[in-house]
Amino acid sequence: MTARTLLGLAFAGLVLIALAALPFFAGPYAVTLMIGMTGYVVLATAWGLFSGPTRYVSLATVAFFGIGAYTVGVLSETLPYPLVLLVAALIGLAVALVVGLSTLRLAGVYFVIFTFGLAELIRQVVTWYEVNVTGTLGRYIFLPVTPEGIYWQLLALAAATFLISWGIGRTRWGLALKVIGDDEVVASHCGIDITRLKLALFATSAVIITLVGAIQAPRWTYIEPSIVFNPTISFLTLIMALLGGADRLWGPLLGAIPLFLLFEWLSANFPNHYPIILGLVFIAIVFLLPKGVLAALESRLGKGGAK
Amino acid sequence: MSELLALTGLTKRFGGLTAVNAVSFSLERGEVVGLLGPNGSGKTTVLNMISGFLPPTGGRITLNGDAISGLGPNHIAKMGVARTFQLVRALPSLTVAENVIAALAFGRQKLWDAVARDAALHHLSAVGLAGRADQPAGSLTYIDQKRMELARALAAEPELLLLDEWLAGLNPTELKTGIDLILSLKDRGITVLLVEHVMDAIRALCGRSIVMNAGRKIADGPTAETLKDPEVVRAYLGDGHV
Amino acid sequence: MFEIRDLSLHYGQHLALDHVAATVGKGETVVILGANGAGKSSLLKAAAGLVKPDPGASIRFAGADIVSRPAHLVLEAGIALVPEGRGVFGDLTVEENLALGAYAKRARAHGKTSRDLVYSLFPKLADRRKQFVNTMSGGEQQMVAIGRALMSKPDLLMLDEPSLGLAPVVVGELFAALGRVRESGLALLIVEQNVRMSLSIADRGYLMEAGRIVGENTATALMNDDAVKRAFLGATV
Amino acid sequence: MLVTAVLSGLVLGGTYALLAMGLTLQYGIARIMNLAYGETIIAAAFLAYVLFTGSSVNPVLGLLAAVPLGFAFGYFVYGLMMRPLVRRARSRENLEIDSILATFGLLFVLQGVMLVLFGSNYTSYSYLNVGVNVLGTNIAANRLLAFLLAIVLGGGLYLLLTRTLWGTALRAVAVSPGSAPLVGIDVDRAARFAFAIGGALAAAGGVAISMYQTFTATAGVVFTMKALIVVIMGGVGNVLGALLSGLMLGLVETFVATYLDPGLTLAATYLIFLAILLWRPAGLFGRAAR
Amino acid sequence: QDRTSVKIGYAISKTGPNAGGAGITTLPNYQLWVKDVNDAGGLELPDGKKLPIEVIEYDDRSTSEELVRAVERLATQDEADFILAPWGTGFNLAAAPLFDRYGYPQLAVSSVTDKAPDFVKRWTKSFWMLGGGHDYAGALAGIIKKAAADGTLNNKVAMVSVADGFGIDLVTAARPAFEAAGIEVVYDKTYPIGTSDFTPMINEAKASGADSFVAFSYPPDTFALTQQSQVADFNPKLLYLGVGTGFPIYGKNNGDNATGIMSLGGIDPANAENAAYRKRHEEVTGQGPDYWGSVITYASLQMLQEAIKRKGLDREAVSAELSTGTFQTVLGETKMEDNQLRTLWWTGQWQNGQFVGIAPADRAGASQPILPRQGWKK
Ligand SMILES: Nc1ncnc2c1ncn2[C@@H]1O[C@H](COP(=O)(O)OP(=O)(O)OP(=O)(O)O)[C@@H](O)[C@H]1O
Ligand SMILES: Nc1ncnc2c1ncn2[C@@H]1O[C@H](COP(=O)(O)OP(=O)(O)OP(=O)(O)O)[C@@H](O)[C@H]1O
Ligand SMILES: [Mg+2]
Ligand SMILES: [Mg+2]
Repeated sequence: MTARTLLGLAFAGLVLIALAALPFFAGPYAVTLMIGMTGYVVLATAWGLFSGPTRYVSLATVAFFGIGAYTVGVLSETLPYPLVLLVAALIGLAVALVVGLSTLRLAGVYFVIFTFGLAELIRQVVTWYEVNVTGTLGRYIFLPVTPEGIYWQLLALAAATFLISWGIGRTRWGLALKVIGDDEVVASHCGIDITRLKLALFATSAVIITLVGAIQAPRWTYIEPSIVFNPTISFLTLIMALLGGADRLWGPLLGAIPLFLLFEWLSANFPNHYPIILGLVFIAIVFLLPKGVLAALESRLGKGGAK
Repeated sequence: MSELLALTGLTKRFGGLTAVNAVSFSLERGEVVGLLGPNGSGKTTVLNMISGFLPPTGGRITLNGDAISGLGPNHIAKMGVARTFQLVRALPSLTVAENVIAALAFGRQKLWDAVARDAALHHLSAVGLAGRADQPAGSLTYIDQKRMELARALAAEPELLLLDEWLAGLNPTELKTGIDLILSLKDRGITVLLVEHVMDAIRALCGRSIVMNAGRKIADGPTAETLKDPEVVRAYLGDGHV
Repeated sequence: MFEIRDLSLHYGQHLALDHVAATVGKGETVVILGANGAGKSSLLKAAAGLVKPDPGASIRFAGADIVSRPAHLVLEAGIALVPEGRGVFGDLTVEENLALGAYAKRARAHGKTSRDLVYSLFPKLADRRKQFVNTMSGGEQQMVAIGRALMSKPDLLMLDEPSLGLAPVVVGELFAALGRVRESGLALLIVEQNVRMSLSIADRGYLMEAGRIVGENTATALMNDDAVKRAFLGATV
Repeated sequence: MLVTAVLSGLVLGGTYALLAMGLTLQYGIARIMNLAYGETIIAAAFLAYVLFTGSSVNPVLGLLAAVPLGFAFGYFVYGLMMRPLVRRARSRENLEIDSILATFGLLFVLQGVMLVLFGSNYTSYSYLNVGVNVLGTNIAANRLLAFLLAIVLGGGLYLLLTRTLWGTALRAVAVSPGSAPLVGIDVDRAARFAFAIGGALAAAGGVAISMYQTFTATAGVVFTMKALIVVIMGGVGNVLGALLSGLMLGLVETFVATYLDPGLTLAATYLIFLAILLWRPAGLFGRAAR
Repeated sequence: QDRTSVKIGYAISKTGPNAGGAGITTLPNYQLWVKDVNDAGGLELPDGKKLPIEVIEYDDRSTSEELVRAVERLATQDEADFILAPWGTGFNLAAAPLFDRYGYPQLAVSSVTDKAPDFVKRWTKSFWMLGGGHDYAGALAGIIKKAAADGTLNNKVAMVSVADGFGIDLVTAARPAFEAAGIEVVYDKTYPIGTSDFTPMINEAKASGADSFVAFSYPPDTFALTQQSQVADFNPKLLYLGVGTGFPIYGKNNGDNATGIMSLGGIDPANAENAAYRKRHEEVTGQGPDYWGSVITYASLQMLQEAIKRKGLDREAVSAELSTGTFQTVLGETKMEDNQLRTLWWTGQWQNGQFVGIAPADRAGASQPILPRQGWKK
């Protein structure tokens, strides 16, 4: 490890500590805001982990998110909290492996819509099961988790996600992913085991997303499939990551934070014209930042000499 | 000399079309062999099956005596087979060096970091791309991309190299350089199976050639002889060509 | 008939063509020789309207300035290109590719006769008319590309390395066919590494180097030029 | 029972097919992944509603207004928003991402405008809601109309795309836009037309469903996603595929609801969809665009 | 300090799948009430002073997480004096812990839950004002039982329900209620949200031999069921359809054909205040109120207004007053029981162009059910 990497890590550590200390200085609304924001940062980064380099655009985000939330809904009364999270992660992993294996032959938009269909299928199956087997639909979550607790958990998850993403980028696996993204045929002829690599990465990304759902669920007290399997979550995640630049470590973060704040600001100030303004801003962004936020920043900085 | 690659009764069907029909031949270690035949006779398909890109419909392929038919390309690559593609497949969003490092990192030696970069630069200069390492691969001309593809194939330190019309499109000067390059591979003990339509190159490089027509093998022997075979002349070379 | 003047072209910072001037007369066959990267393909692409040259260039064809026309209108004017890498419609059948060749207004009326001509030049295509082009061998695809260009009834046909990947027998047939096509009054502009073959059917040739035209002569003269011999005809092997 | 199930399945599927065909053109040929597609449908539905309740213009006549408007809207949107994106795109993927992002914005704008104009209420009216006896089964005349519209438009488009040179040119643009100019096709114009026809089809679909389905200003996404499923199942750019897979989905839903459990209809839809993709990763007819 | 206004905030689904429901039952009433109050000079405080209402409005975009954040912002950033409840059972539950934590009374109208008695213990300032599935199901069972005893109907019911919180709550309550009433459920299926074609279910129900058809459905489903039953000539003697039957557009679209159709809610047609409210609602918001939750939403706001008048802006005191006080509202005299509103119309029926309450039959103002309902007119 070079001195620069160490310095970078130390800096990241300091930022993390500062963020973790936030609830002691800022009010409850700030914590709430940070929960939402960190949630999307993790979702977008985890999404970019798989979809960025491989360019498989996944809309299955909410499937895993919902699985996480539902697991908490089902088990929160019966198991201790850490175990519930563990079980959620394991279920997410299992589903991810099945999904990953079944999607291997799909490419492009077929993959996109397949993953969307999958999320909806899972939602339908959960609904049907609840209706016909357990005979209830909504689930109550009365866990004694404070907003601060949720925030810290998400922050830790964010740190872990960045660490994983950064680590992959530095190893040959990072290169392998870029190769896969460009041309799978070449990748396999270079000796890369595409199947295994894609599967491992998809599973990692899915487990992280599952955990986001599981960690956030206690905030809503009550969950039902239409709440936790809301496809908007998949769309927002995708949009944020793409906007920031999904193939770079910090890209999704730089998409998620400004977009999240934009949503927040617009819905606070223009509750009646929110969609119109949001849409226009969105179109403007696409036209003004053609390569994503991070690339735009980089070229700015690049002109200033530092890269 | 010992046998490196053996094909027995290799067959590939696409729907109703039999692209490769019960082809058998073997390659000795260190040989440079030409695989010739009219367009659409199944040469590329044979290479595709050897490299694992296509599963054979029937027949068997062995490398060093181990069956490789049906294995995935990544396994076969690790067993020492590398190739170039008839229509170049560069990795356009990567740099030239990264294109080569991809093969180094996942090939047999698994090089990474500075070592890999040094090795990549070495392979690049061997194919005449010294100094182009940090260019995006997409900005190379077609021919330079072919060179890069060869560097990538060589980076895997293959025992068997499959070249699919790698010399096509070179002018005579460049062709000469290309031929010398392949000859140097031969000296390093790499076995080469070469699909090519440039007869000058075939004559210069291949002691032996195999000719296919309509999916079948129609000739196999010393190049000078096969190229005189009346069937080969009729089907492939044309009467004007002697 | 066809005249290029002051044609320069930049890819970003890189100067690919540097004040190129060239002409092709009516019914004339011209080859362009040059090393890899000399800018031959770029020249053809610029002429076809596929890349935009630097301002100041002039490309005149049959009296009209076509330099700023988009590619589809250049074709309409009578210039067809068989590009490097073929540019066929892989997911369409042979038949459909050829039919589209006659999409240009100037060609529509002649669809049937052109098709018969193409099938007689490349009988293999007639056998495979229903096959999807991306499942064909490299050489077969090249035939489709040339056939498709002929379908547009061009006055000038530009070919970028047409013999690339073709079996010797087909190359022979191709040049024979080009020779025949030429008889019908079609002008040809050919970029080709098979210099011997191409010069054998050509009237004139240009030599290109690093984006510039560095020489021009009749085909016979070029064939006997020592420098050309050394660089392109290579009695080396 | 069986006849009834088949007929109502076909009629339901006709709606799906009708809604999907425009999208398959927009995505398959113009290469624009139009997330605002459903909003076009809803806008047309509102138009039909306003015409019907406001000026008592019946929706069949409403089609005559909505279809050209849909075409014009598509033409306009492509020229204004999509063309610059197409021009700057370096690869198909780039364009895909850009068009997803841009039409995501458009989706919100359209939705917002409709919210301002019509509010968020459930909207519905009733037209031709009478049973027509077909082989002994009562079928709603309005749905039958939508079904016929789907068949006629789908069949017509299919013939147009496969039997005419112009249609073949559209497909050529779909498969390799880079090569199309080489044969004299104005890619920009072709894509714009395809996109506009897609808009016209969406409008036709919107008018048709407004006759029997309740809609809200925010319901567009549902239609977009359903249409996408049908498009993907049939194979991108494949009009016949969209038609057949739409009908098939309708049949599946009706059969599951009749013989299994209405609670499983959507699950079955998605299951069939996923199974088909696993079996044929490029959709039912997904090799060539036709 | 010198206040010049009272800040009242709410977060509601203006976009997304819940916007349709919120846009009819909740939002127009919030707007109407604010206008009514401000037109009258503002909210009156115990000292007789009137302060205008300053509205802070957010869109929760039909997402729980957005709602939670918006409520948190209302409470801590905007320091709203009062926060009005969101729309929907799930959303009221998501917001409940926050209302509780920051000490706001929560007048949850649009949420139907049988767990209200538990919730009022957990969140002592929460009020649940639309009853639970058992109430509605029990009332319906009573009506069918009675009509079956008369011989007006047979004792068979065909039943469908939407697979979402509301439909499932009601259907799980209905099954035991019907059983207890000796009613045989001959067809009982659940369908997913978003279903648009009900033909198979209607055909099955038609073939089942039941005189009563019950659907615990959402508005789009309710509209579709009505239309498709007409097409299929399905004429059950008792037709009960879920949410949406009480929407003004339902009466408008179906005209005379609506007559006899039953659903949840209803009004007392003789209640003049209610009639006046309906008229004003239509004038101010441009649309009529629905016949179920709307008037209760408005009444809940009147209760809040009155409690503020009595106790001022002290939320603790206002909550206590809401709990114990008696209020004069558009519903008439209104009072919470154990923080729940229990005097409700459990079943209503379209009669003479109005959707009138028919159960509980012993409640003042109840109309007589008309059975069997007339067949479809073409
Ligand atoms: N799209 C591009 N972007 C950047 N540079 C390019 C591009 N296309 C070509 N070039 C550069 O322009 C120069 C001329 O290229 P061109 O393809 O015209 O050469 P050529 O003579 O056809 O060579 P070849 O024999 O290899 O086909 C080369 O140096 C090449 O690297
Ligand atoms: N995926 C495929 N599907 C259907 N047919 C195919 C496919 N791939 C190849 N073919 C057919 O198989 C035959 C052999 O093709 P192949 O590419 O092996 O020829 P080739 O000998 O390499 O020819 P060339 O010298 O022109 O490259 C051809 O007729 C081709 O059309
Ligand atoms: Mg080949
Ligand atoms: Mg070239």
